Amino acid sequence: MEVLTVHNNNYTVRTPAFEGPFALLLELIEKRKLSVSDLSLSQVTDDFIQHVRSQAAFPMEDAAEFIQVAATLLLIKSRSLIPDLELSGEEEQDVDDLKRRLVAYERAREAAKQLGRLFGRSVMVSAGERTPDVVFAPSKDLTLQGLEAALRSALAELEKEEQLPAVRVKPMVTIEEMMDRLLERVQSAITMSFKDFSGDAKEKVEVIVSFLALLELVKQGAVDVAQHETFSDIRITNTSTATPKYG
Amino acid sequence: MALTPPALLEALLFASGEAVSKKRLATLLEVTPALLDQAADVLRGQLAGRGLALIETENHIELRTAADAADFVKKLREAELSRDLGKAGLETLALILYRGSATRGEIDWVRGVNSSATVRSLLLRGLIEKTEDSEDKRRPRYKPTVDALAHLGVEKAEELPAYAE
Amino acid sequence: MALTPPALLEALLFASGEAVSKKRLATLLEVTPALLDQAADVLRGQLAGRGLALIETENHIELRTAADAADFVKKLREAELSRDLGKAGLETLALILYRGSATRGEIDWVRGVNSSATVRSLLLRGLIEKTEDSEDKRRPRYKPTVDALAHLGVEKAEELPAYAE
Repeated sequence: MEVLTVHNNNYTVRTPAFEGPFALLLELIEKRKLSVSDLSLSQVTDDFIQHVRSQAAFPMEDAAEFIQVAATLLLIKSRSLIPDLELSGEEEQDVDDLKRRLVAYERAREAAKQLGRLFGRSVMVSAGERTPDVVFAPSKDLTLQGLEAALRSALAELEKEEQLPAVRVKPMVTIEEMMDRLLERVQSAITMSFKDFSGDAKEKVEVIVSFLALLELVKQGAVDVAQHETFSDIRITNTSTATPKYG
Repeated sequence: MALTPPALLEALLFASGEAVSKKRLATLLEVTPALLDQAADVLRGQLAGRGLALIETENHIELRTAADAADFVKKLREAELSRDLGKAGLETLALILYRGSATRGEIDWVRGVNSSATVRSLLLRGLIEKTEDSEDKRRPRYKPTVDALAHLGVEKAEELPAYAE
Repeated sequence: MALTPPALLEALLFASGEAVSKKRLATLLEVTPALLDQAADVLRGQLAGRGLALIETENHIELRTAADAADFVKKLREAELSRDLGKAGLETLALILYRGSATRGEIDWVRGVNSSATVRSLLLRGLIEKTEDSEDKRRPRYKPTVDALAHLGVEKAEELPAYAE
């Protein structure tokens, strides 16, 4: 699908490599010859975020979807790195939801491939048009009032249709807060876990430090992405970047 | 699965909707005139007791509804003509009336759905008629018929209430 | 000679030239919905190996040319050649076909992107239609049309490959 992005008053048509977050995620998982699971999802988290960050400009709506998926991936990865991190009921549901959606999308994508092979190949056509014998036949409901009402409702419907996207973006107001919260949570969970570190502590600390740095990058990335289109309902606040403290 | 010549003949006649010359049919089916006659005979036999019938003149063949189904087909036509226009019909007619004329594409765009069946029914009922688009002759424009305007009690589309949109 | 219900059904479908609702057909033929389904099944059997086929969705039936006649029919009706749907269109159509129906919310949930433009383009092409959701009337449900099946060359959604969820 082509996406039209407005940038510096110039229109540029760009074809993104992935139409949505699920297409990207599945591709990353399949590249590693894995199937959808907590393990595979936490393994592709870094790559996914890299991809999201490397996209120069998103239409706002797509960005919102990508970031939401990124946040859930980070939850999964956090849990795999920090056993003490207990997810809330809502977070558990986000994780569960993401997995179910991915599996459903995988199936839809496969079905689409099969339909693509069939579509238009052997079209079954309708009966040929005969020159019709026109008989003037108005109906009971054919009145000026009826016509006016029908026109009004058609135009109202059209207007509603055109306004839909703006309405849908609203829930994304809290993306940034979400990232902040996640960062805080992971930090505190790590402080707890340090006590338990044994021989291979050094290695583990390195993993976690880079992970926290990644979280921070994503947080900045989210703000960065959100600023590309300012007409939407998204509130953009520039955070004073809170550097995570370790130990 | 490869279809037999009689089956292919049936499909072609159905898709055409009118009488087709035997010469053209033979060309389309890539058979000799003799084989075409043979296929037509087989098809006629298959259609016995069915809802369709083959009408054959010296040079043309046509697929029609069977004569024995005439009463039901008449009922269908009457039902088609006496039905309410409904939301789809009223919307489409209103758009054509208020714009003076409209193409299928314009109607579809405003309604957000494919309007071919609705336009067809309005045509059959003599409420709209096809005219040539001045810009693109292959694309018909639809305008209200004089009968439709008379029925609504307006002499010109401009007299319609709320004519300004 | 009195025709059988399957033959009358065939005549009506041919005369109508478009998708007809099963409810209307039952009324026209003066039979119960169960008998109509039975007549449709018999007709489908009679059409096997012939040039015509019966396409059936949840609520509509239409008589069309058989998929196997497509190569020959194409010569007559070039206009039927269809543009490709694209990945987004195919995914969305697949969801609607394999589930029988879907709401915008359900489609977005699976695809992870806003599908409003894709749904609108499928509506404009007449491959899906809006119907009322029985639970929430303000939320439309989208269903596949006869034309969607016709473009895929199948008589029923169940015939699509890997139809199972």
